[in-house]
Amino acid sequence: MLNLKIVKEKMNEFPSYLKSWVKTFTGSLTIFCLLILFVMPFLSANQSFTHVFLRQFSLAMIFAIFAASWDLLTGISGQISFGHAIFFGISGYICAYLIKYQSFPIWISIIISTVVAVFFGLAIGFPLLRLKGPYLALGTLAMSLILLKLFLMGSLADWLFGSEGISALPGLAATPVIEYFILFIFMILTFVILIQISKSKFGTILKSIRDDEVGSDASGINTTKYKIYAFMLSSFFAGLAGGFYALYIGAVNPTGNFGTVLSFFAILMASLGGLATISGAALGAFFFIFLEYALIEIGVVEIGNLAIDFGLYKFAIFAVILIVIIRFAEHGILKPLLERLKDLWDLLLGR
Amino acid sequence: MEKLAKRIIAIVIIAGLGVGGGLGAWFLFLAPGAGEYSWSSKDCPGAPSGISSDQIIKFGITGDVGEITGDGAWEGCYLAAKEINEAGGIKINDTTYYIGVTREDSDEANPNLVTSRGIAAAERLVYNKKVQFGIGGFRSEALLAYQEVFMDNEIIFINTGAATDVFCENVRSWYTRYKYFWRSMPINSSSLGEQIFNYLFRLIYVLNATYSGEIANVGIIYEDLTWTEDLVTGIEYYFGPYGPLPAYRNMLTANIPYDVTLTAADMLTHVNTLMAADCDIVIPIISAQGGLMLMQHYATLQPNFLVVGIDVQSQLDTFWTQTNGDCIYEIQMQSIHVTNKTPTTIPFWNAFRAEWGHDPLYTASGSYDALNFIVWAINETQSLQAYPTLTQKMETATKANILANPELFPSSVGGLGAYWPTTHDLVAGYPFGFTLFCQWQANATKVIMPSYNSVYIDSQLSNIGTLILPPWLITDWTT
Amino acid sequence: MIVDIMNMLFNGTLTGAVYALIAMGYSLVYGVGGIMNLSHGAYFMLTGYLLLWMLQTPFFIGLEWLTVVFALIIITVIGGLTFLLLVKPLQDSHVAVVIVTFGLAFLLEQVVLISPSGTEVWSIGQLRLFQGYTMVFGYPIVHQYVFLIVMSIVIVLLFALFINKSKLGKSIRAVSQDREAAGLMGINASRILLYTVMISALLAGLAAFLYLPGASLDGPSMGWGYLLNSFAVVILGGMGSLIGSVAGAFIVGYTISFTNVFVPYGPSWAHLVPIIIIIVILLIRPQGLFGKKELR
Amino acid sequence: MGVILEVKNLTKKFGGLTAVNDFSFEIKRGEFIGLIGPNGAGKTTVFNLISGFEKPSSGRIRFNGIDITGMKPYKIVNLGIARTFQLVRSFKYLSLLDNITVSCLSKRGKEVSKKTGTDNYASSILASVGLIDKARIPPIILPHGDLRKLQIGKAVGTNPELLLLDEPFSGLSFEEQLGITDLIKKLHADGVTIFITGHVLRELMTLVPRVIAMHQGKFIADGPPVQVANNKIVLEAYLGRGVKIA
Repeated sequence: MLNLKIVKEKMNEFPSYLKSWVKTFTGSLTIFCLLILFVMPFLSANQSFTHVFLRQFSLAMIFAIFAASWDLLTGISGQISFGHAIFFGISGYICAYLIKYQSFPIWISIIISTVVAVFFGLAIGFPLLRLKGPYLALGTLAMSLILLKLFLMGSLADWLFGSEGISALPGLAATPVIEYFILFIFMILTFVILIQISKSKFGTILKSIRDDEVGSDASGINTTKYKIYAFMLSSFFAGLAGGFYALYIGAVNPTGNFGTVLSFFAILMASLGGLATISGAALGAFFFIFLEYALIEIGVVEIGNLAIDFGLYKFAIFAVILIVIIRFAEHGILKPLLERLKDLWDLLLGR
Repeated sequence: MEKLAKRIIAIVIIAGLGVGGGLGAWFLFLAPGAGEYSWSSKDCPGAPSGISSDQIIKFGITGDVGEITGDGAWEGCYLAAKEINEAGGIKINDTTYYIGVTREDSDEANPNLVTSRGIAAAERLVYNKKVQFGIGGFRSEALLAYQEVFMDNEIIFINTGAATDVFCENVRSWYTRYKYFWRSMPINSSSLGEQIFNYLFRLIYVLNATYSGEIANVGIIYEDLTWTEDLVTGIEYYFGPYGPLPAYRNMLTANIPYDVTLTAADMLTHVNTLMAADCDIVIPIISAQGGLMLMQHYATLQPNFLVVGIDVQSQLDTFWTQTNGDCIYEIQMQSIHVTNKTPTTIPFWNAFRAEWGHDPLYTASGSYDALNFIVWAINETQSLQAYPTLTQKMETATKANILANPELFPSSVGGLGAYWPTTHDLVAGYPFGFTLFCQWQANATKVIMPSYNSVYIDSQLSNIGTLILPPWLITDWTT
Repeated sequence: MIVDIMNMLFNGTLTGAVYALIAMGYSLVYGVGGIMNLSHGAYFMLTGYLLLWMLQTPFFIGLEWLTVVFALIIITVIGGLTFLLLVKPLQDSHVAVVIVTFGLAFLLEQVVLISPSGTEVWSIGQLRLFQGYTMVFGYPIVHQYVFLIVMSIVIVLLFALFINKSKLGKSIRAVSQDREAAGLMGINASRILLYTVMISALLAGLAAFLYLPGASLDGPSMGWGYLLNSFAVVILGGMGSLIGSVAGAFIVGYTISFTNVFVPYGPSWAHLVPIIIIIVILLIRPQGLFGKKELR
Repeated sequence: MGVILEVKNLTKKFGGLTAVNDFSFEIKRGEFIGLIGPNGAGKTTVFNLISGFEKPSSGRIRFNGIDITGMKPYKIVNLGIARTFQLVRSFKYLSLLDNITVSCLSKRGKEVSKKTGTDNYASSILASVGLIDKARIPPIILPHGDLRKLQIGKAVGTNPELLLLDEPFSGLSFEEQLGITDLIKKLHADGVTIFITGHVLRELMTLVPRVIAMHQGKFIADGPPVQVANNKIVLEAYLGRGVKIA
């Protein structure tokens, strides 16, 4: 699948490739965003900034990785998953268990838990991939609910830690700024890898399976094999995000790590940004996290006698925004946004 | 010409976007970053206007906004702060301080818990609002995650809702880190178990004496979650074949753990199972909607058993309307009711009702006590330093010290406040942390049951009523 | 023993009757339009709260039956609006429909949650039409639930009659079999779908009216549990198959009650069983027990 | 000129309906052969059985001496049988080039494309089907005729020895049909064995030297087109029983 020679060639032309990419509109916009993200932690040393605001960025980055992994599986490969929290949660639990009860170092725990998530991807993908479309969606949803309920049971608490899970884990890093940069690097890595995959021949095959599985089969592609690859790759990054999330929180518990709501977070973020774009997942995640942040920040607004507590109504407001966005921008907000911006930019330059 | 116009429009739009984006960025980055939360009189209920931020002792309350337990914690703290501020605040080294209270939504009562929201709430309190003390917490798994933020910053945090033992075990096992953690409500789940056993043993004894040994079987029905585990193990032990009290051995005939997502039809099945197992007393250990369903079917089917146990929803005064009166005859544990658990309990109860228009939930009395306890320690030490000054002062509130000199310690509404110095947990047992057993009786009245001196000394408490058995039960037991 | 068996049978029938009503509409919408309506559970929940709110309003004192009429009308209209405003424009995209209906369900849940009675559990026992119970073989049969079961059977039969005999029913069947062909026959498929979604919402509302007065409002998130078990029912019976969803509902009902009664520690596993059913059925017979065609 | 495909006693039942009934034939390497029969005769089912999209109820299919009965479709493709579908199928959000690229990434496709590079190979195929100027656009906006060409291109991408073309002319205008015919002829000239179905006799008659006729799942005739066209049973099958041919 991977041809070393081609990779070498690509590496050789990398600088020029990069140069031409930077010159494109999306390229320069991406660089601009990355630069902003890079300088962000240096803007203020205020605790309120580093420990509250930056941490929201870190959270958004974790969810960006998670949502991008979902986008690879569903947006690119067309395998609808409603149970992505399986990998997220399993990895978080393994990571927490290894650190807390086996005293493994943090990074080794993350690596092991991610690998375990991949095995789960294999184990769950293998039987479930016979299903198509909404059936697969329900199958994965059911799988995640089974895990959730098993982990929740008080009578199994001796084995699965019960509803209270594992707590008092060390943080990912000593300060939020270091944590921010670790996640920043991993987010960039994830996105570079996932975008490259989606653009590669391998990605083309995955997309062909999404568009027409029978046709792909007729083109001599072993679709099952590629779907399992997609499942494993996706669960790898979901697992990575899950491990980071466990350490970000410092604890794991069934609802918080296996909950259906997390699977839906991934779906919402990825589809807000735009399905099959990968980078849309990042936009969706940041939008999602900061909308909530902003609504809490706005707090109570009094208009005449009417007091609207945006903090309290945040989920209702969020639901409305979600419905409106999906209703009027079915393909997410990233692509249309970029196109409009590009049009404006071209106009500005007089093109 | 047209091109130029378009270009101008584009410039305007991009400028507009830039300004809009800039404003948004300013709002998001700078507003919370540069200007921290500014405390003022509006955060200090009952305080005079125009006090400066330095004069405020800042309390942060975590909990679910718009949900009964979280609102309870807030309401209790608010009332305590208001009373102190209206009384003129507190003086530390001749400076007058007022109590400021603020809350953040940790969303912890959400069935779809998102742990990061609790963390974010705690971080906002600690880093943005710079609170000096924390109060609140209700859902164990959420609190387990976000308590770390307070511990990291060496801020005293008093839990007022989560009963799990693990929190205070932390204090014992890792004192250097968790010494800032305290619990003011409820008593831990092991002690809860102890109290319910004491009461049940006595109740069964009394009933058997009255109805010539009719009580032969008990059943339990509980949420299959971690918090019920110890209680259930206790019940299985005491009423099982190897119990220490021969009279109560082999009484347990039904043992029903259920998944919290049960429906009313499932509950109907369970009630029938309990009836088929010939239970005479059923012990629910329920925090969620199961209690309502249980009592609904109880009212319809009029089964030959009495319900005695834990039903968190039933602690609320609104439970009667919620169940349409179906909760009648249910006996359940609750931390606080209109009785003189301590001299301040009834005044607190009345003040709370006057302020908020409904009865206080256990998180309300717990947070009221928590705030008063901290303020007492501040007053006594004339210091705001969490460790060692305040912590060590608070640790003097031991059982022995309070019993010896009760007047030296702050009054508490939930029972005499005493905190085991090694675990910072509430001392269980009369007259410290103990629970009341209350029965719903006709006309939406909730009556405190005599505990036959098993949990509390009945003669010492006011408003103790009498146990009323359902008529069908009396018929069954007397014939 | 006989009591245990009665317990299992009666509760299984009861659960089955409720799920039959809820799942039938859900399955119908999927079968006719390929729409996976995640707000279906929320309709059920919302009807309950609509009833509660109206019962709490002084205006309706003495007019309790009117609340039912209003609640059913409102929920039917909400169902219709869901289709017209949200589902219809997005029909081509599976994921978009799923997300938008999820968003709606979430919104309804939140709206109920921030309403004054949203955070607590409630009984709407005032609407119970039958009180008391009768002992049969030492087992108490609750009259209200008998009423529910009978009504459920009647509604299912009427519904089957409606689908098979009425003009609208025939159009619905035509659209579900072949949308394009139905279009050629002059049937406005989109209008038929609208009716289907409204009917499904009405069925969910009816289920709520029949079941909740004898049960309880378990909080705004209660719709999800019913939605999930409807999945199990529909997967078991085959998507789009009405007989299948009725049969599936009773199978799920009996499985749950069997686990509740006869399996040690069963009650904590009872709601895992439908999910395990989903997985097993999906793996061995993806078209369901009664479904004919596998939907793409 | 060995036998490339050997079908023996092939039977396929759907429930009570027998779509293909005891069907046997052979195709020699390099042949250009047609399968004719009226609508519903079971032609597409035969193709589905050969290409593995359906499993036969009984009977054997051998390709180059290898038993491929019941093999998975992609494995059959990787042995050298490619097919097109009667209803056009395409990867609708991929560019035409990528549509072809997918085939070029199959096992046999890779063997060829290794030398020239996948992109070059895919472009050359796209050029050969005459769609190179539309390489970057997705197929959703293509006219029907181009979609048929794309189909053939996708099949060719897998570097087949035997190409099964299911109704390649249906729904096309006369000019479009000519284009496709040229394409198929060219492929045949390149040494690909071609097996083609059609329900309109006239289309195939001029194209292929040999046809097999089937009706209601049964084999009825085999031979040069003219001979088959005059076969009484074939005519009856097409025109209905009892019709006299003057």
